[in-house]
Amino acid sequence: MNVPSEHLLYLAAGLFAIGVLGFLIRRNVIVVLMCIELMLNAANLTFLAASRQHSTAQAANLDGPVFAIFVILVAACEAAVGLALIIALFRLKQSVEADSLSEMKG
Amino acid sequence: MAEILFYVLSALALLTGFGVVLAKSPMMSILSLLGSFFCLAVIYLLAGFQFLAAAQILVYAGAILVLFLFVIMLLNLGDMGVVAERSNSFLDSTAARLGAALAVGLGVIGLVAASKAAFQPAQAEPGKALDGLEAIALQLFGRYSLAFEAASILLLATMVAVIALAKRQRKSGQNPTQNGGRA
Amino acid sequence: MDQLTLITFLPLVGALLVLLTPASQEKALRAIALVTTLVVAVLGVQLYLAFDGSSAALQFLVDKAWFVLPGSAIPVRYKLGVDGLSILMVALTAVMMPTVILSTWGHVHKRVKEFMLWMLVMQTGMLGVFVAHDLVLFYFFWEVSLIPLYFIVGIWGGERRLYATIKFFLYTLAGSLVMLVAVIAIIYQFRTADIPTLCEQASSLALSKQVWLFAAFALAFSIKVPLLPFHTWLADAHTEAPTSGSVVLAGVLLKMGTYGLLRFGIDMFPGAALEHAPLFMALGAIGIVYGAFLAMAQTDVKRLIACSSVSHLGYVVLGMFALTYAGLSGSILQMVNHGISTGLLFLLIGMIYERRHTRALDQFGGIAATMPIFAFFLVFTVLSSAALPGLNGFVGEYLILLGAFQAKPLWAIIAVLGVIFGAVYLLMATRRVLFGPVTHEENKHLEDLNAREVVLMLPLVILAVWIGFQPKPFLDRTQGSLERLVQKIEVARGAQNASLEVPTTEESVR
Amino acid sequence: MGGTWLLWFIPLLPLFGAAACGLIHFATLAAQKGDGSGKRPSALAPLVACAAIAGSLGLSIAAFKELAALPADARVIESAVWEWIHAGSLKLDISLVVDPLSAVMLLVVTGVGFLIHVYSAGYMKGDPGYAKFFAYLNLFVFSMLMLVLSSSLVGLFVGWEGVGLCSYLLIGFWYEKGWPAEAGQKAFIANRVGDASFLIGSFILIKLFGTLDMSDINAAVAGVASDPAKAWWLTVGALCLFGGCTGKSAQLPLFTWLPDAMAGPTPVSALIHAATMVTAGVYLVVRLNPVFAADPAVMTVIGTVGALTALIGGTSAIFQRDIKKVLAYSTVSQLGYMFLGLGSGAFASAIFHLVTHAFFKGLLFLGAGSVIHGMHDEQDMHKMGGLKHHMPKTFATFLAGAAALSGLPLLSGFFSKDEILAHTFAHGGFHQVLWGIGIVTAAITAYYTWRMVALTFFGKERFDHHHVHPHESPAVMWVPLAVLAVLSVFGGVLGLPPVFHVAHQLETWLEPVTAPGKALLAMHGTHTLSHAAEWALLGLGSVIALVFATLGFRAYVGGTARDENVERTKPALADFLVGAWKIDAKYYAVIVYPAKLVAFVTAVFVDQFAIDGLVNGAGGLATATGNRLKILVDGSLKSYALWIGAGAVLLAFLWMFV
Repeated sequence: MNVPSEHLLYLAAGLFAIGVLGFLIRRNVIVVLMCIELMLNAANLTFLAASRQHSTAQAANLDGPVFAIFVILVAACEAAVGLALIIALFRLKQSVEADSLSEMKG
Repeated sequence: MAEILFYVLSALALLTGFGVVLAKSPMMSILSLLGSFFCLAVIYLLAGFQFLAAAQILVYAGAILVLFLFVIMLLNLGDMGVVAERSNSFLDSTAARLGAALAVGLGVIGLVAASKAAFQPAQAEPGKALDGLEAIALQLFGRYSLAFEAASILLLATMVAVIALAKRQRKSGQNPTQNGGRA
Repeated sequence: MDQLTLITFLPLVGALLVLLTPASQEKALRAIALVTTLVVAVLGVQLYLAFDGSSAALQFLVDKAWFVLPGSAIPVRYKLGVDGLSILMVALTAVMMPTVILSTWGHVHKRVKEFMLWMLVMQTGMLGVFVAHDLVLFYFFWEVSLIPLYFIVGIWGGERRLYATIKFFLYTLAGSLVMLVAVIAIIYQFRTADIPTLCEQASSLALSKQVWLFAAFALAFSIKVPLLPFHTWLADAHTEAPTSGSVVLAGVLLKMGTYGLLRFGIDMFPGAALEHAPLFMALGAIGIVYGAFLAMAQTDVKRLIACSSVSHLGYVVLGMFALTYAGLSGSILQMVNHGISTGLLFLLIGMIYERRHTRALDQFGGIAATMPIFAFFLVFTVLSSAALPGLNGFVGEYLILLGAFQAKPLWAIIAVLGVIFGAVYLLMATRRVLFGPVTHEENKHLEDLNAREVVLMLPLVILAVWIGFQPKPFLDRTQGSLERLVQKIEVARGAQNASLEVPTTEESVR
Repeated sequence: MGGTWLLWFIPLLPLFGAAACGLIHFATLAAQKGDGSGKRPSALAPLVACAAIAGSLGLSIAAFKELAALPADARVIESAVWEWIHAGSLKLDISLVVDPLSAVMLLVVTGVGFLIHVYSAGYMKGDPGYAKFFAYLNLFVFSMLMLVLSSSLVGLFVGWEGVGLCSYLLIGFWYEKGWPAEAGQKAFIANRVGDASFLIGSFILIKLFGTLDMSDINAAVAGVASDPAKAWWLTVGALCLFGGCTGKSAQLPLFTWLPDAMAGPTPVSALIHAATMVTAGVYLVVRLNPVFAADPAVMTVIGTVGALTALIGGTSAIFQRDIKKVLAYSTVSQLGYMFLGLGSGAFASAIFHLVTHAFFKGLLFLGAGSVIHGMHDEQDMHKMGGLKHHMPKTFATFLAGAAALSGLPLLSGFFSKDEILAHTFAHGGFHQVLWGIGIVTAAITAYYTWRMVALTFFGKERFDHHHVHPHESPAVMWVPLAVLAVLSVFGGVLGLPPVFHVAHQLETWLEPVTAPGKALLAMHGTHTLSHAAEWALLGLGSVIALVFATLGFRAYVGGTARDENVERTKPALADFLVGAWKIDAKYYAVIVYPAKLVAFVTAVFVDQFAIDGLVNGAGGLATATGNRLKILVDGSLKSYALWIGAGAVLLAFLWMFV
């Protein structure tokens, strides 16, 4: 594939913007979590694009993939904890709306 | 050939991404997300990251999204049940405009930043795997061994946390509100 | 393990033990804290005895790589050491803590575990401040020592403890943050965090830059001391703190401020210190008289002593910024003296408070008749605080006043007024507590001091007499470092005079 | 006295005695708590205390003998050095020095001190603080010995403040009554005012001489005084030191504490407030005589203060009813005499008067104490009278003391006082005015002394016979009286005037000490008196003493009518004199109350309102701002994310486009 790395980055930016959009406008916390996953994927794509850019024909740059692996790991943890929290929230409020979480009010 | 496939998949990934945000039912969101992840996996593959592509499918599509699915079914949210009754819209109207503006802003910044980067053409040989399994393994257990171990601790902590959070307190079962609060 | 690491972190080990002991085992908790502090005290005395006062170098030096500041190549090192400016403070901190811990038998009855924990953590912080010779390490210890007192006053304090803690915390935190700015600025300016190196190099900085850094450090430490306009937190914190908290606050924590002024004000920026010495001398001298007047008007004994602290610390600052050998050595000794005398005063007031549950002066009177041993110790302490020759206070005050007189006679003369007013408020309070007829029924059957209370005061009483009669060994410990410091000041003075003379020579050329 | 360490035992013995007595006191308290029979341990205290002083006295005599054996110009014994404060180049070391001056003081302090200790054993018997009393007394003697023996001004200051402390403790000895504690406090603070001045004086001396060793200073004065820039500082320093003397020796303007100090037990008044401590100022001036003599203006100030104090003290004594108050004002007055003499350069005469005054005023105080003891703690002379039959021994000895005080011819007080007056007269100029004041005061002294004798021992018995049964004091009390009486009568032989053609023993003895000061004074002219003039002055002194003594005695031998008459016809005058010219009241109105007001205003308005107000105001401002900004923190997850995102966008824009 001879696509320039910028185009990978364009895609990443687009995905990230969509993730932000969803994060901000959706009320359902589960969807909000999904949007976070989307943003993390955008980040992964950026890492990989950078790694690809810095690889030469002789030596591959492996920092990108390794970071991506860690990101996937963190994403898994985040999803697990996030979903557990959602369950707890649902028990508490009978709702999964983000607006019902306003205990942090100053 | 591969280039065309990339652009098609990119467009698909973005479209399904929008689907995640705009779908009314969480179930549809999940499915859109799944689509988006598949597209990305193929893009990884095209870009030369075979292991990552596999991981994307296995971990994201196979594990994480299934988890989401379970929760949705567990809480019986498939058709927005409870939520739909409470609000007129699945979108938060007050934040929607600002959020949209912000997302557009971020997107523009990302695009501009990427275009300003002025990369050299990629040096890597197209089609050759960049993340050979052995090379990745050497990195993970060599240079990144400490991070790797830390990650295992993180996983353990997550496990404990999730159990603690999701466990139903047996003692005061009569009041679910309190229960949830303590759990 | 090296000596300084041991002495600094032993309290932390004790704290760990306390943490592992169940909260219900109050006796064991107290024993752990006491034994830990006693061992530290022994180590502290050993350190003091092994210290060579004639040398200006850092002794018992520990210097290990720690980490590199991210984004720069500046190394942060784990560097501990003592010199003549800090040895007395280290010894004082080590020796005072067993007394403090022992005094808690009488007044800490709730949440003993946490109390001991905080006390031990605080000791590590305080010792660390005095031995750290890396700026980042110093700042770390500085903050560590700040937090425990917040809890000690906030949990075990008096009625208005919340007001007092918030005021104390915000005030000192504001100072710390100003200091943080200066710490960062100076580290990046010289690309090192090593305090001795900074002390050597900082004086080469242009005076206009020196002044700003000096001002930031001086502000932070002046709040901690506290110097005149920043003193209002002290009275509230002292009044509301439990006895042991007051003792540590007066005995050691305030000394961190004066020590900081000495190390980071004078040693690091001699030029700027010289420039601003008149201001500090004025604030010190006015603080002496002002604090005395405050004390005279108080009706709460503890608040009275807190105000007297303002007065006494005025002496320390006055002597320090006289920038003469006599003034500097007097002010170092006076830091110790103030710790001893004011610590004893707080202990004694705590003991009477435990019996009468009041600190109002008009609730006492004639107690000398019912509590003769208490009366003996109180009169002794008051005399030590009022600088009676033959007791500790005199030596420090005399040297300070002499040093100030050599530098600026006017401020010395104003400060001498403090000698008079000091006697006035101390004797007035003593008379109203101890003498006269017993007017309150409750005061007729007070228990005199028990063996524990006498024993816990003895180390300080002995030190008071010892320093009074034989101050030479104590002063000798500071000799080498002070000679170095005075020489440095003289160099700065020379530079200042030279810069002052330049325009006049130009004029004469014209 | 070969071993120089031995000299240290002169002050240290009483210190050990004090510590022992303190322990005995606490042992007594413990015993009382145990079985109530706590009297036994305290009986040891006087033995220990007296033994300690006796030891000091013995060593002092030995030192004196050794000193006398040395040639006149080498009469100095110095002890091993105690390295006290070393700060850089400044070395404040203390050693003990016995020279002719300190030898005299040593004998007075230990000698009179010993007698008073013995007397106290009887006087304080039965007091609950018996052992404590001796602890304080011994501590006092220690401090006083440090004061007179120290070679260095700072060592002298150790003793100087130490005696002040003991004075404070002993005046407030009966603290349960309240007012003695207040009197002690007043004494300490008045002394502190003087001490502050003393401190400044010592700083000036360090500035000028670089040392506080008094013999070094005395040797260097002449050099410093010839340098005009330094001479000015020397004058200021001398005045500051004299300021210290006015506090300790109860001179104007700080004398008001001494009359109040009579609240202490009578032996204390005798030892501290008559014989020893209050003369410390005189000792200091003589010890540093060149410093004071360097500027004649300083000498004139000293003489004037002395003369005025003598007059104020003397006049204040006239109408006092409290026997101890009479003696207290008399002491103020006599101390004024000593300073009058010092002001004329009569250093030896001042010391001579100091010694005789220690004898006769100590005797009078002890006699008064014996009277008070016998009268069951009655001090008002209007309620005494006719006591000569009841206490003949006290009466006889008291009479000797009174005769000496009033300067009746050939008694000790006569010679010492007339010597001072003669020197003042001879000094000429302004000092002759001072001499006039002195001679008036002499007349007043004779008058009030014999008024006191008449009111106490003669006339009708004005006390209530049902309650008061006057009795003679035990031997332990009257024997010291007798010893002092002998000394008061014959003490004059120490310094017979030149007209008797006998060498003035004390002056010759003190010559090595006073010579430098005299030499400095001689630069401004010497003064001598012809024999004829001297005879005339002696005659005048005798006549005045005899006439006014008779007047005073005759006026009051019949009773108290005279006092009542004055009170009725001239109440303002009586009030003015009894209140010591209202100086003390002025101090309260002008200094004490305003100071308290200032303290209150400082604490409440300046500190709480202004400074703390600013601090809390800053806090309040922050809180108010926070309340305004609180809207932004509405608790909604979305808005937090929005703010974070907005911040990120802003930063990104800044990074990219700026």
